[in-house]
Amino acid sequence: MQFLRAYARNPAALIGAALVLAVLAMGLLAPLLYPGDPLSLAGRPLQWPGANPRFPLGTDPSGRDIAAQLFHGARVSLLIGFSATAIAVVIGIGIGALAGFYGGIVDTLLMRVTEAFQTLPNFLLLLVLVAVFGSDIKTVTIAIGIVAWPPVARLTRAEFLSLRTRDFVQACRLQGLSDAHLILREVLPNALPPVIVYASVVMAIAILLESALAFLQLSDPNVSSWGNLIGLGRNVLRAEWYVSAIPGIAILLTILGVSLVGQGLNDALNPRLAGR
Amino acid sequence: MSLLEIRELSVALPAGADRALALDQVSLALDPGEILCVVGESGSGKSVTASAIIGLLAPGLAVVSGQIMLAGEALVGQSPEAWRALRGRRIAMVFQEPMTALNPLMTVGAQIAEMWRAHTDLNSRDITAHSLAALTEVALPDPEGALRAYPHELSGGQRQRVMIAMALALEPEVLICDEPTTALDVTTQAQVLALIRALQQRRGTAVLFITHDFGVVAEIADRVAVMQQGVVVEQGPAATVLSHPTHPYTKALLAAVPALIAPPPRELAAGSVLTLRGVTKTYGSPGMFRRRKAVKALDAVDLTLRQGATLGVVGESGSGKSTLARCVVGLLPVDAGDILIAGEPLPHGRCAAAGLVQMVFQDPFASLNPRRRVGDQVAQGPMALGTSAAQAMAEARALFGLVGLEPDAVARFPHEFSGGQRQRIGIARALAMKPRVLVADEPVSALDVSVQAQVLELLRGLQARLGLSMLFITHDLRVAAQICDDIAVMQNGVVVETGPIGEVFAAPRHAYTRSLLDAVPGRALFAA
Amino acid sequence: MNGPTRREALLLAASAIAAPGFTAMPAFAQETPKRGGVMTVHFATEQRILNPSLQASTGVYIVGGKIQEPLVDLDSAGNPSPVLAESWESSADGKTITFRLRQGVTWHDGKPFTSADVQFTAMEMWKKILNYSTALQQFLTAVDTPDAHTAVFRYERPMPLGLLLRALPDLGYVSPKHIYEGTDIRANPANTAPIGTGPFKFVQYERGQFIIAERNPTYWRPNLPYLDRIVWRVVTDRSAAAAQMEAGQILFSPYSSLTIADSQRLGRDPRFEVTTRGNEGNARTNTLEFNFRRTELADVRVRRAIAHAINIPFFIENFLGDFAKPGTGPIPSVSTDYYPGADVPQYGFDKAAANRLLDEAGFRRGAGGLRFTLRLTPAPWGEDIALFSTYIQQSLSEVGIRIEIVRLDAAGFLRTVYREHDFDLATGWHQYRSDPAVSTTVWYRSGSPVGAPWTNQFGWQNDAADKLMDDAATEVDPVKRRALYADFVRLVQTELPVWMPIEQLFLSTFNKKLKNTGNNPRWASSSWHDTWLDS
Amino acid sequence: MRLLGLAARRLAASLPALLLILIGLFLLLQLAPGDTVDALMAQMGGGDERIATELRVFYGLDLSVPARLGQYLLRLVQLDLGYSAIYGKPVATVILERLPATLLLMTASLSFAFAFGAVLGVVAARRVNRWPDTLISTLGLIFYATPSFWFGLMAIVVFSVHLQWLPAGGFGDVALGLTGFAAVLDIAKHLVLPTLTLALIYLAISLRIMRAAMLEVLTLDFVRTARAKGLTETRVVARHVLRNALLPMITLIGLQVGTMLGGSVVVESVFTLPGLGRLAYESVVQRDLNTLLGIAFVSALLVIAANFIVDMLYARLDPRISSGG
Repeated sequence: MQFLRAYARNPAALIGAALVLAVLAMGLLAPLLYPGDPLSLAGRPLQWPGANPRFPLGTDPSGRDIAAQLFHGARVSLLIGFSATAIAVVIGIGIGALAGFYGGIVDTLLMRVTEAFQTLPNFLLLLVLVAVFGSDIKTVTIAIGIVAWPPVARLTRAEFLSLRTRDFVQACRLQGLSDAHLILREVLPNALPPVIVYASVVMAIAILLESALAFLQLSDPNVSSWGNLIGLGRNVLRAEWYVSAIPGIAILLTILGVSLVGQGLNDALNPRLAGR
Repeated sequence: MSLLEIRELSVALPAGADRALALDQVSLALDPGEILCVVGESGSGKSVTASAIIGLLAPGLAVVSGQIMLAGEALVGQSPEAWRALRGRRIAMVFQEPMTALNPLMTVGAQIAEMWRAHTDLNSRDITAHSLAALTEVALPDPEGALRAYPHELSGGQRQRVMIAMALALEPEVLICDEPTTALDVTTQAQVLALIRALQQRRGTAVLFITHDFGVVAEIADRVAVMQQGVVVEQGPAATVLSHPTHPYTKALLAAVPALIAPPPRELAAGSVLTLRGVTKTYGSPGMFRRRKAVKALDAVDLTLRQGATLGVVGESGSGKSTLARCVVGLLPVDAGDILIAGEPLPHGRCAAAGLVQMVFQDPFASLNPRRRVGDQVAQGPMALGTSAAQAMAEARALFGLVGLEPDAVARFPHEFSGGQRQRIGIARALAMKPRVLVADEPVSALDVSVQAQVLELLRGLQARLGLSMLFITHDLRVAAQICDDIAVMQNGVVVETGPIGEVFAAPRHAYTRSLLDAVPGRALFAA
Repeated sequence: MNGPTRREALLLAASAIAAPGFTAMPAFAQETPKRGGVMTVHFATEQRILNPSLQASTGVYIVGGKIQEPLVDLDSAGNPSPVLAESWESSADGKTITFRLRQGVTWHDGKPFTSADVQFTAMEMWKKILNYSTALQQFLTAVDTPDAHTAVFRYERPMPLGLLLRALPDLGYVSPKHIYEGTDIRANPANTAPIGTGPFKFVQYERGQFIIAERNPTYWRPNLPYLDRIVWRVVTDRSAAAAQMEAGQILFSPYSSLTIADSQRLGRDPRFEVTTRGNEGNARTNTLEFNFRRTELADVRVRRAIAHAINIPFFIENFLGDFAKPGTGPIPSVSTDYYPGADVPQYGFDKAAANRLLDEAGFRRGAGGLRFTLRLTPAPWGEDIALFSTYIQQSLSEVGIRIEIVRLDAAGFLRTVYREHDFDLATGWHQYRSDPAVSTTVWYRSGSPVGAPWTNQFGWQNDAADKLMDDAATEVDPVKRRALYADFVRLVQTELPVWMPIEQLFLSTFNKKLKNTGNNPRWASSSWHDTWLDS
Repeated sequence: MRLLGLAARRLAASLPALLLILIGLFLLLQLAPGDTVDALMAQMGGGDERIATELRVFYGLDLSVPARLGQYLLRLVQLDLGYSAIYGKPVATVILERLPATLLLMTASLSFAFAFGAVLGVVAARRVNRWPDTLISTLGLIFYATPSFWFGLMAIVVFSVHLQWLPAGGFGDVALGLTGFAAVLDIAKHLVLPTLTLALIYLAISLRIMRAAMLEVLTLDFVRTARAKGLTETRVVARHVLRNALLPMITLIGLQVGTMLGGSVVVESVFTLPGLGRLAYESVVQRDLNTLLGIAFVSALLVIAANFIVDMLYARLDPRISSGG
């Protein structure tokens, strides 16, 4: 409750929440407002927004309704964002927690792996993963999760490193509690807030990575993702720039919303830093 | 007319704070050549007073009424630029934390030189000469080296001397010292206090000295102002206030200051419960890439804790006393030597060890998990050993009663408790395991003096009732005198003197013990 | 995406002969050519090498074709014209073909061009390394060099002179023996810094950026070329290339390298000419390939239903524009010698028929109106293929077939479709190369080795069709041969193992400042010795 | 000498990660559908089976996976990155050709992002919670949320198509045959949009970090000391706050060199720059294993080098590090 109140005091955070909710609503309303396949042929290709009342946002080079794709694309972007973030956060917390809690050789080994992942540019790894395992939506999501976890692991590890020697953890050790209890009940809940805040960054990155892949025509062509639309629009950029511009703005607003929510969470979770 | 006069100054706290005013109609006067001690517990508004005088109130705080007069000149309402010209030149300040009060990226010389650069037109050579003179005056061992040094290359006491040199560089009329010795070891504190006193007398500076420690007040103050909750409750000449306090709060505070004389020895059963033999612990083993200097934190320590007794371990920071505590409870492995509890080494299994030794930690805010109910945190230990949840919780409630808390408080979260209450919960948590030995690592150092007294009272009572054997770590000889039967004095990882506390305090054999005892501030006043 | 024209590869110029569709070559107003200037060319598909005696693809010819020369090229009427060979003759048995070589030609490094170069290139490159040529020259046993200017090709089996002359404009580029002899030919540095006899000398290749060639002052055609320099700008992004065309940074973009939208837009701009002129030798059809290993697709009714479900004229009108037309079968209409006319089974847009056929085949609509799901693997080259695959997806969903598009890159596509057969539908291009026997019947002939790209890997086998193809390949009477191919087309249009519903020529986009362009059927690949720039 | 030792130590510490990357990528790409010869066949426009088989022998693809991996690592120890199948040249040459564009782009973007991020961050922190701060912070958030490729496309639409101020792509106008200063100017003109595009997100990040660091440092005790000395606010910020606040910024640079190379894949693709990022993308598509591994190797070296420079900078700025190490 107190947390919610702290959150609600922050106008930027509320705007962020509103944006995310709006995108969520778009995704939920998509099947109602635009029943049927958003990828189906709707009309003549490349009709400008407003030129045809049936297509308020125009049609793309394949004659599909951009508005329908925009609404359905909201689901795809959020789905990819949430799932990839979940994957990255689970992997990252797992590895970071083990490395940070146990230290020593476990830490060294896990951090070497993390370093390897961080040294290789993540987009490059993503390209390889998609080239190898194909570009259907599940693969892409998992691949994004796989390339996005290292910062989560580092963050979790740093939190664990500082928390594991805290007095309350030591006290639990002295009480005879198991490592599992220490990790899951004592350290993790206290390590989570910054990780949750960072999850919003991961989500933004996940959405951006998917759209960049789609832009290079490497994402799943069977779903109406915003990135796919931007990529399609690239061929007609000079004259029909709206095909790329519209979904780009949608991505921008979504990530803006996610970032603002993340910042709001951060401020609400760390009142000391509020206003920063 | 006084040099510095604070007239009915009120400072508002931001909305949502626990009270409306940080300072409520505070009036103080400071004459040239005088040391005024403002004393109070945390939250009394003494630091806000200091900030207000120098015009650096924290964001959110604002003067709502009253005036500050410096030599007849009204300060409240001055332009920021006028305030700035005043600071450092006419009013200077020394802060509490020597570790963080200096810019880590600038040399000491450059930081001192800024005083002249900001306020005078002197050229670089003159500034260097002045800086050197200032550092020489505060008796730094190698003033020329210190000029070129970075803050991290100096010790805490040395840094505080640098701060004093810097504050006094332009011979200000008023020097404000905000708890300047609180972060220092007791012997260093004595030296710094002496230095301030000496400089102040030599120059006739007016000093406003903020402190929570009546010992320090007794050492240094000409006059005393006692603050409580933003209000000055009593002020007057030091001798009068300290010996004949009129306000009940002052009386209570003074009464809470522990005496340095140990009570008469108690009758104790024979036999020891904890024995340390040749315990050695070295930090910083050379790594593969990074060679660190190895530090011997414990060097062949031999100690014995008698059954039912309290063994105090005292020493300054870096003496190894906290390492000792962590080694005894098994949180740190030892490099050599034996730690025997009831004649046996501590078992490796965490559960088996849990019933033998428990610990009470220093920081009441760090020692409880902020995200779990306190009752669970107390009960989880016995549950891990196999006690049923219901019974463990019943025991926890009983323990809460025992340590002076409401049994129903088990369902609350740590942030709902004050520091002293949390420390009680920490004690309850330790007692829940029914340990043979209780290790208390500075259990009262983070508490205000009145709360400190209550917790010490609790520990004494529990010991009497439960027959606890306690290893009590502290840097404060007064506290040790209140609770310990035996005492071990540590210096640089070595136990230099042990014995019954009465004997050690009455007739210290080791020079270090003597210097520690001599450095306790206000010794003369609070001896009785 | 990577180059759209990666695979829009081969321009076997011979096609021009068999495809007299271009004969109405526009007559140019005779202007006086001007000397000088820099011609900038869009280079969309960077190649591993630039030497056309080692690799037969448009990406090589567009550069290497100006630096090295073939024995024979095509004139504006599409007939063989002498280049390094001045004349040729065949023995009566067809097993010996003699070329008289041009005299006084020198390589760019100053060494003379002789028959030894022809011998070396033919035996070491054409026969062993050059793709498509290895098959053409597999019965070449030796090249004799009685003198420095005579090369005698000796074949184990008869080699029709006409076929060789049709092939040599693309597969007859000569490389300097003194550079390659005794080296690892595939790794020779001259592969990316070619040395030839052509009108332009190689200067510099900055990979990913540009290639520069400059006028060869000692070119054997007197006073030619007109241009001082050619700069190929590597622009993989098609929109960027269009922008550079508009900014005048590129004067010529070959082989449909611009986006369809940009091509149409530039076509309306008076500064530019967007045309199929000069690409007459280069027809292709869009394919829809069925994998017979899927039981549904093994049923001819399903294949016909799929063809009925896709509205080709609508697709062409709305997505491809003016430069494509409905195809009628594997032999495109430009191949007048073999084109059987539209009088073969066709599958016009008829949704009802499609539904009826699918119902008859036993694939009734299930939940959600769905009959079954197929994976469609589009080739990753060509914007039209991507659009077509989307259109197929859209169209088939109307008749209850859900399409999942499987996006693969070039290597993945070839491997997955032609080696692993892990696809249901595939769509790409079929390149028609002058004669159905060259690269068309392989799409239908059973028994092709697994892994051979653009061959029948669909699991379709029809003895009658195999016999028709084999007979036609050896039939010497043109009339009978034409009839055999007509039968063949009728049969495969009935059985429909591969559907080839769209016919296209490549597009060239010229800045009109360029003169003497598109004046032969393989112009983009040719030497540009008479091209000039109007300032 | 000490510098060299430090560099060697950094390199040694990064070796396991590097080895992991190379082996991991090598094995990963074995699972990819199709090999480099398939890609070559597609590029050539076809050819028969015999050619394919010969090419596979030529590129050593007929050997077993462990044998090829062993060979690769053995060559790598001798600092030989191998031969690129698609480009027909040694990988080292191919990479060296592409490196300048990427290095230039990355350096320009990083400097731009760092410099402007720092300035904007300082301004925002000095006017915290007032309109300049709100404006800068909002801009930062929007920059952060903008997909770089989309920004690049829109920049092309505005600045190249409509205003025609800047070229839409490429790395210099070769046809003009410029030399000397004109050529430098030409390249600079071509790099403006790509630099802005790539820098956008890093600008947002660094301004955010700088602002937060400034605010953090402003609360520290020594700043209060400085103020108590009567220093002007400008001097407090310039002499005391800024330098301390720069420390996290410098750490940031080290962290971002790696991701920047990934970002340059997209930006180089949008602006058709002949850089390492696009080379990486092409080598994945073309299954050019040697080139891809070479790029991974070089990018790892870049990251190591960047971190080394960061260490040096840090040591220069923070006396605690140099005396502690």
